[in-house]
Amino acid sequence: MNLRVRFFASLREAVGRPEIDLELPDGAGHGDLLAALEARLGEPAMAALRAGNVRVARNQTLTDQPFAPADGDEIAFLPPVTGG
Amino acid sequence: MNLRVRFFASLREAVGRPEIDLELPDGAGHGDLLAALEARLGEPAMAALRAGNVRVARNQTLTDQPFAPADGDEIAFLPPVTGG
Amino acid sequence: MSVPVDIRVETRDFDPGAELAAARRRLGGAAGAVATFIGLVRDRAAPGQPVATLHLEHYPGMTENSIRAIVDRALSRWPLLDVVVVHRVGDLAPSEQIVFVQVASAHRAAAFAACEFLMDFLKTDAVFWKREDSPDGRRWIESTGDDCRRAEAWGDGNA
Amino acid sequence: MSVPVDIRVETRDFDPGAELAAARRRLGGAAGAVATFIGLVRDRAAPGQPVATLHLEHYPGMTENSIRAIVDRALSRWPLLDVVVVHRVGDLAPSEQIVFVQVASAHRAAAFAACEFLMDFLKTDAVFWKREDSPDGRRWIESTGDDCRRAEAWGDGNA
Repeated sequence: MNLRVRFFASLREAVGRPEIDLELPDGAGHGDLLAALEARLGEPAMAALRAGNVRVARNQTLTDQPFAPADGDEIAFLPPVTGG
Repeated sequence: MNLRVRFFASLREAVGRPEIDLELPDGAGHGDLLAALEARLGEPAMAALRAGNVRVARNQTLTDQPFAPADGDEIAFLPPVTGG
Repeated sequence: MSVPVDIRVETRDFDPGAELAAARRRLGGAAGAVATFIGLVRDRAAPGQPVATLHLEHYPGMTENSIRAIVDRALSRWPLLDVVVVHRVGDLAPSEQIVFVQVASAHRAAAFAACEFLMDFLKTDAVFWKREDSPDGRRWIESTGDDCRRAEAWGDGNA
Repeated sequence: MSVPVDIRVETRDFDPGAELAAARRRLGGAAGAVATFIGLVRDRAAPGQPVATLHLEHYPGMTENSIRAIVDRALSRWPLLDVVVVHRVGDLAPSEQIVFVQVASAHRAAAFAACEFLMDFLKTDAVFWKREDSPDGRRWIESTGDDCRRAEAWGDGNA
């Protein structure tokens, strides 16, 4: 399955890019997604993504972790928001 | 002493004019003012001015009645206000 | 430091965009919040009761002073940076603008509170008289009980 | 009857006067109250801390949806007639306009309350990220405790 993973604001800066595309084997789970991300991004970036205040959106809707990724998913890592 | 007496909104309509000038003898009191008004305006108009919700301003400041009029005073009869 | 306060009672219409632009020219970089209220003439006073025209009357001088007294109370309660109050008088048709209040402050809580405070007391304490002229006749309006309760709720002891 | 709701996230500046004029064209004669809030970029985040530029980032699509969810909560609480929310993104200098909320209703209580509600939840729930770029460096901002308390005070269970 193919996924797009996006990083915003401070996480984009920590990762060093706004998004990456991942290819995971069919049937891959949440742990496989994180492992693939870690392989691509390295540990310092992964530490930022794992911070307690980081929320994850799946296809633009906030989601709890773990979740089962599906082909075509857009996964986004969001630091705490501040509007207005 | 010379006074100007002004009437606003519903009271202007009740009196039939926006203002009148009154000449009172020096030393005239509040009762003399009301008597002079009644002589000029007649009873139906005076009844409107005497209504419990009418406030009186003296020189553009709300005042309690009775008060002692002074030469040059501008006395205004104000129905209940409604702004905004 | 004196806060700019602009109070006007006019027959002509006002331009909220121009009022904001003027305030922004006066404001320094400390202002983070501008709260604004625009009152429009509604097309009915009560259900099923058409209103052709709203007629507003004021007492030149005393009316402006009554608004200034309300603004001064707001200034004593909140750290405001700029205040504009424009109130129209004369004959107004439905959907026309009737009153404008604009308050700037560093933060939004003060701007919102002061703007609402000013409107509440404009309704009850400012020297204006409003008459509805409809096909059914003319009727002078008094402040509603709701208006008085809103003003009293500020606990200012002046309502 | 569907209430007109206009939500926009844009880099370009907005014109509050034009937004009001557009809303007045949409509004019927039932509207008596328009409450508006304009957020400006303040020239300092904390005393003595200069801010050169505010950088705002969003998640296209999700951000608009997050604002729509806030507006829908306001629509379910108050009888609103028209809602506009414009939020800028990109680089903003001090004194620039950053956010605009405009709410029309029949009466002012609902317009004021809904306008403040929208601003409170835009601060805490809308998907934006704000970075202060000053001569001292860059700093991503988080919602203040005060912002979160204000949002929670609405008792909406969603803060």
